[in-house]
Amino acid sequence: MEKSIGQVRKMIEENKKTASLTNVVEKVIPKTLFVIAVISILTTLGILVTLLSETVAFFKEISFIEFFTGTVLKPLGQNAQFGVLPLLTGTLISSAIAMVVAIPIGLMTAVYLSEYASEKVRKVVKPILEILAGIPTIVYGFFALTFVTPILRSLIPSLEPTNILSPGIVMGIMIIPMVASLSEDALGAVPNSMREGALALGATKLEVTWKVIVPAAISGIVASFVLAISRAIGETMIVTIASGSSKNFTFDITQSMQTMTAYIVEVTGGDAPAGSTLYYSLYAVAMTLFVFTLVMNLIAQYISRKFREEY
Amino acid sequence: MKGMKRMAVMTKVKKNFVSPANIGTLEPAQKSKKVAFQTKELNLWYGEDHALKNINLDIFENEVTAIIGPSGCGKSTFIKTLNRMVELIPVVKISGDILYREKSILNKSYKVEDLRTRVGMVFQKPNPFPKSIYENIAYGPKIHGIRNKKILDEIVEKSLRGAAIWDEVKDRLHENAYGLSGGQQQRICIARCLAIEPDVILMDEPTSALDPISTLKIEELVQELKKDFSIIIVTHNMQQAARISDKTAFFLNGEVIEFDATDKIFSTPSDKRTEDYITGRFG
Amino acid sequence: MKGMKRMAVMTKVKKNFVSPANIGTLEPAQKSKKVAFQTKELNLWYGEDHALKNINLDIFENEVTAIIGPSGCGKSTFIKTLNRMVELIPVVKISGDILYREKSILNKSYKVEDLRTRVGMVFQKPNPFPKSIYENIAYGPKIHGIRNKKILDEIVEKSLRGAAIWDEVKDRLHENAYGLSGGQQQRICIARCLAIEPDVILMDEPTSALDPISTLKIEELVQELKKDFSIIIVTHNMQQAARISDKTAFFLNGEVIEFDATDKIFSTPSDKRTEDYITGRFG
Amino acid sequence: GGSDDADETEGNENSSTGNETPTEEVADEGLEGSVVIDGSGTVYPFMAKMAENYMTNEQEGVSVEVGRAGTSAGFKKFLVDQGGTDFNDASRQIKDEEQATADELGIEVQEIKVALDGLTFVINPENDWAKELTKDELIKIFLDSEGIKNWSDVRPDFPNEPISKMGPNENHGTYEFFWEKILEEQDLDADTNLQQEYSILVDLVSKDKNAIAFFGYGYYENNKDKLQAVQVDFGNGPVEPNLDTIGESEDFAYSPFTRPVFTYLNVNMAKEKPQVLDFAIYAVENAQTVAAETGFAPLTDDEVKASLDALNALK
Amino acid sequence: MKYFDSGQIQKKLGSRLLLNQVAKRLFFLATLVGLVVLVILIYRVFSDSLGWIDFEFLSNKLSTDPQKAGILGAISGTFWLMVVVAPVTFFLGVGTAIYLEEFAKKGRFQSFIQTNISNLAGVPSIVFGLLGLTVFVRGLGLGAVVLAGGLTMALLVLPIVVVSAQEAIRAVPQYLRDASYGMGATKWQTIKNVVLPAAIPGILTGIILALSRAIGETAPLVVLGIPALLIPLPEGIFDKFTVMPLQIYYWTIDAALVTEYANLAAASIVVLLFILFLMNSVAVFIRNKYQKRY
Ligand SMILES: Nc1ncnc2c1ncn2[C@@H]1O[C@H](COP(=O)(O)OP(=O)(O)OP(=O)(O)O)[C@@H](O)[C@H]1O
Ligand SMILES: Nc1ncnc2c1ncn2[C@@H]1O[C@H](COP(=O)(O)OP(=O)(O)OP(=O)(O)O)[C@@H](O)[C@H]1O
Ligand SMILES: [Mg+2]
Ligand SMILES: [Mg+2]
Repeated sequence: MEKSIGQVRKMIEENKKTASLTNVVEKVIPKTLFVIAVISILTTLGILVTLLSETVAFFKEISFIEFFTGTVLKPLGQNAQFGVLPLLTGTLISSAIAMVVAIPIGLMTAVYLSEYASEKVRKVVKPILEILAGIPTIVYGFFALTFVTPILRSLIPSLEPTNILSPGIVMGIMIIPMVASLSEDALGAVPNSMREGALALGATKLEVTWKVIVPAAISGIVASFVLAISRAIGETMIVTIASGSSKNFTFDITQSMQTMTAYIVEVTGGDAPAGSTLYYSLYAVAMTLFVFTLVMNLIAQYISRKFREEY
Repeated sequence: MKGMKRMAVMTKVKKNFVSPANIGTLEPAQKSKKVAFQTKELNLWYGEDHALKNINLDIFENEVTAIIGPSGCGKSTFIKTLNRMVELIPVVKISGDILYREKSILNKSYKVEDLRTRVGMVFQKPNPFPKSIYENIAYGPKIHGIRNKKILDEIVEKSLRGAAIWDEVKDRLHENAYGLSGGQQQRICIARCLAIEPDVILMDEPTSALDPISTLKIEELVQELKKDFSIIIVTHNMQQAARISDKTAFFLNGEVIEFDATDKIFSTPSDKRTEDYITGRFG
Repeated sequence: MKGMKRMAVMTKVKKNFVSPANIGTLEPAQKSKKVAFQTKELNLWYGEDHALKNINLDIFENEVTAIIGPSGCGKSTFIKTLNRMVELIPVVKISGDILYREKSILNKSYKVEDLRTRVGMVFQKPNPFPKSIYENIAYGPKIHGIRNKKILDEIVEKSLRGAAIWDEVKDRLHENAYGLSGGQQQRICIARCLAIEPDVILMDEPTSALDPISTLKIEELVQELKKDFSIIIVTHNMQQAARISDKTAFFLNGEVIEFDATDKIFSTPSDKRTEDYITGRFG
Repeated sequence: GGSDDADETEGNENSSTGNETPTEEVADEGLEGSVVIDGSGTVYPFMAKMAENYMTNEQEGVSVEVGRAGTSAGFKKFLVDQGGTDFNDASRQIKDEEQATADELGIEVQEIKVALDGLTFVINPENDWAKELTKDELIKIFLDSEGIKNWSDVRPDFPNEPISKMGPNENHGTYEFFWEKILEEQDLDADTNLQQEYSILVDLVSKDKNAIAFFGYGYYENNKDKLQAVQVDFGNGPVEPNLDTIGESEDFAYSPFTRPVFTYLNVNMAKEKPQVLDFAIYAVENAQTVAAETGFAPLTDDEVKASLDALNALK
Repeated sequence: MKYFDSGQIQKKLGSRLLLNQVAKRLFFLATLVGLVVLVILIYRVFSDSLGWIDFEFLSNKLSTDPQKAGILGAISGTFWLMVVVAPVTFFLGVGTAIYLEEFAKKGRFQSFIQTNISNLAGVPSIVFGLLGLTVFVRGLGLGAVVLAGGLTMALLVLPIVVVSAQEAIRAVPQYLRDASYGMGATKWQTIKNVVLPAAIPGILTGIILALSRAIGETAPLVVLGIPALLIPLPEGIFDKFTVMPLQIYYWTIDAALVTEYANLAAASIVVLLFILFLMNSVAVFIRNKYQKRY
């Protein structure tokens, strides 16, 4: 490097004097990024404010009790009634059906992939499940209405052409990949030494999985279920398309029911004169929906944090 | 029969290192013992990697057999072959044979679950299940079909006593096993193993993750267990091998270099490499 | 001035181990050298963990200073304090002072970026950026505002020549640096460091991840670089320290036990523990 | 009729010259900009077709967008401070409150009747007993107060099977019309299966022998293969709903169940944006043809003329 | 005192092994359910769309006449939507991720933002629609234009981008940062020149996944009030637009009026799935190609 040493040095020193821009950038960037990060909080606040302001207006006209205990939802026409129970039952029943499909199948899929499948099978199956998870819900809605419903109706003649069963099932199928991949993560996080410990006692793979691995991963698995329920509760297009819009207060899954989300679509896409109770009801329902899913998400986070496996 | 088995020991290992003479020093009492495991020309590959080479060993019942050797020499691989835990690794290929009580265990008709109820295993890192102490011990009996609560209670107590930990945990049987110290956890794992009443217990460096006091307790326990079980223990700790084992096998690069009474190995090893290893010159 | 600095060396380290006498053996030539770093009562904690204890060292320019000591003794911590890289770890607390060319670098007004352009660093594991070789070398000049393509080209060539790797890579300057061997990568890292023409180069076990041939090349390079740079090198390899350094500091448990001319340390260490360490009795 | 042809040729003339001489004074030549329409889903097919024709045949430079938020929601968008949509389609007349809002905001609203729709009662093709019903019977079936549950409650000789009653839900102007004008605001049988989507109703009826549903004629016309329409006796013998009986050709024989559908024009917008008025005029001129294509009965020539006069007055 | 009778154990072993085999098959079948449904679903839409997807369909604008109708409008609407969503989510998502990973002090505030992001990820999309309607369409008076829809979608998919960008940034080894700091680089120089380039494949993968989510979303746009018939193509972010899922939605519900609309819906689904498939392939390609370069 002979005597060239010092040239670059000099240039660097030179530049340093004019490098005030770097200093400014260095000061501005963290603040800018902070503002950006705060946008996510503003989004939540925005949702809350949007929903709350109109919800408050709603509860000025309809009492809290009437809304949450009313079994009749008749937002239009003669003597309108705003009981949210039909929507709640619709939502809960469709989610329950979805979970009946998604939990066992998703969990079994997870167990298969995590405990039984060879690396090769896993490599093929997982991307396919990812595709399944990536299909737009509108496509599933179409599928529920034009494929699943006719099949179900040939099996259950009393089934209405729009019913909560078919979208419930399809929603379940849609959620399978989510349950499967989150549960598989939880199962995969159980250390191999647990499997070895159990196998060394002469346990079969099933006994290892069912009595050791699944219990050990249970918090992650349950968290995946809760997230899946939350997803089902918030799902919109499948039920909108395939479950019709009857505001029945019923537990008969062969009937058409409306979910909270489908109600929102119906009201926003339909007759909702601003300032009318109907219009406000949209926000009250959305608020209920938001609180529901928020609670579910918080529960899921709580479970997976609190009961983080200790092995 | 006994004679034959003794003759078989190591005959295939490179002749110049181990000769039948090495075995001549076995004490008379041991001559009447039954052979638990007998490996015949056992070879094992992890894919291309030849991890066990022509292993011919006889392991006797109601003895403590120590396996020593430098890291990577195949000790764990060897004892995991004895209860076929190696099979969990997909790339493993095995040739040769292993007889357990004279039956080939590599035979597909020998159910691996059956083998493992006879041949228990304790691992390097304590690995209790994330369940209560009670459930940890009762797990084995339960999967093998014992449902009776009273019998289970008895088994749990007996096993915990057997693993010399009953007094420490009897008041907290229903607490999570992960609340215990490492040494206690390891004894829980031993108790869990005892609960299914195996004939043989394999131990893979059972004390390497433990503090000296816990180590001592487990060593004492091994001495105690020897009365009822055959024990095969892998250890890095030369002193430990010398203290607790009756026989010692020295492994190097997947081969058995020397297999003999522990006293003999540690006082007058036949092979230069055994001596080098024991005196800490390598490994 | 020079005298004063020499006197400061180690005076605070436990008196009975290191005395000013240890420094008496410095060759006359070195006496005229300027001090690069001077640490004063340097203490460093990782949270509660006291990692550096009362370090008082003078490090001279245009010398190779080796830092040796067993794992965890604080070698890396020490050299990372010299360019304030330790500050990246949030729990670190420092007391005492470090002067670089007579200015306190722990002073907030001493810009850390400025310090690091003067005090370059080469790490244990070669860590080129996942960019082309050219971009790796040009990185430093560029961030310091040198944009002129021709000048950059010159710097890149000069630095690669300086790191004795120009011939090996001149035809593939625009290939990813990760395509090189470990030893080549490490020399790229050295070249990258040379590109900003630091005064001092810190090296933290720069050869520990390399094969013997690459190690030799880097050792030769260090000898070469010494002409233009002050070099402080951490090494586990006693032979290496002996071969390439002018001075050696022996660290133990966060303290400097002995700091002296390398010849002296390796022939007649003053402290028993230095001797034990050098002869491989522990560590 | 004859005036139709005249209108069309006039329209064509406009478009052929329009591209060559884009002058600003001549309102309907070489227009640009957008026309925003929202409102009734029932009128949507009509208006969508109209808009498409306008954009392809008449004024390529104009973008007409048609929404289907529903009559009331549409009015909400229509009646905003600075002017919202340019047109609002409605399957009913503007309400007094809506008109009041318009007055308040200073929005001048022009009602334009565009076509006639016949409320059509449909049954399963296999239903061989209820092909003809009287007006009163139909009303009775849907009235809550009548308590009719089985077909035999309608006429004793009908099968003793439960009636599946269906219709569009409250979101639809069709429901409002049915409830206000036919049931005269009496309660609808609570068992009536109300649906948001017409496709569902079509499907329901086509698969249920005991079903009866009501909806706009257009939905029946497009699904004649799956459904049959009830012929209604208004006192002068059964009348089959079709474009002729709903409309003028057969003298409005179906008229008790016929309703006009509208679009409402924001006159302020029409004065501000030439393309809006141009489209309004185009829509009225072509209403009769497009109506027939989209399942509505056409207006009479007089009605068309009246509308045109009103619009031309705005020029 | 033996509790175990080896004969007994042997006897039970048979049924235990059988159960294990049965379970294994069952689990396998369960895994197949998802795959079978996928196959059926794809087969269905393909067979319904047969004969309907051609150059005309792809290049024609919307029409009420099924023979003339095409989805060029919906495709370009989707394109313009992405023109808004991609930079906005990139900017917001990566910015948030950098803040959380590189600048935020571990503590209450950081975990508050983190929790908030996981919660946002779980908020039903329709609620985002209401937010967009209230804030962008009405509040800012944008109307149902591309920009309003894009901003709504951007907020909806923001958590996906933030989380994947965080993971990508976290995966950049500390030694690369050290190397840069060791050269006297400032924090931002290090992030800009070393961390982000190394994390960019992961970030891109996340963005593509987020975009594919945004492309498929219907519910929020239904709420925003996108016109059902919009023939002219959008030419900028202040134009009205429609997108493929909405087109599918309207064609599906209007199939009662015009039977062929069902085929158009199926055809659009095929096109939509094809685009999503392409995007996912690109994501997988990036993931495989640039994974673990250091
Ligand atoms: N799962 C595996 N896949 C591939 N090779 C393996 C595997 N496990 C072990 N090996 C290889 O087999 C050889 C023997 O390994 P083994 O674990 O049996 O050694 P060990 O003697 O138990 O060593 P240690 O004392 O470190 O536990 C080693 O070369 C090792 O790399
Ligand atoms: N990031 C850190 N956080 C907390 N403690 C640390 C950290 N880095 C090092 N230490 C502690 O500081 C002490 C000195 O560590 P240091 O890395 O400096 O040792 P070393 O001499 O370089 O060892 P080696 O030869 O293994 O590299 C050790 O006790 C170590 O545990
Ligand atoms: Mg081992
Ligand atoms: Mg170090």
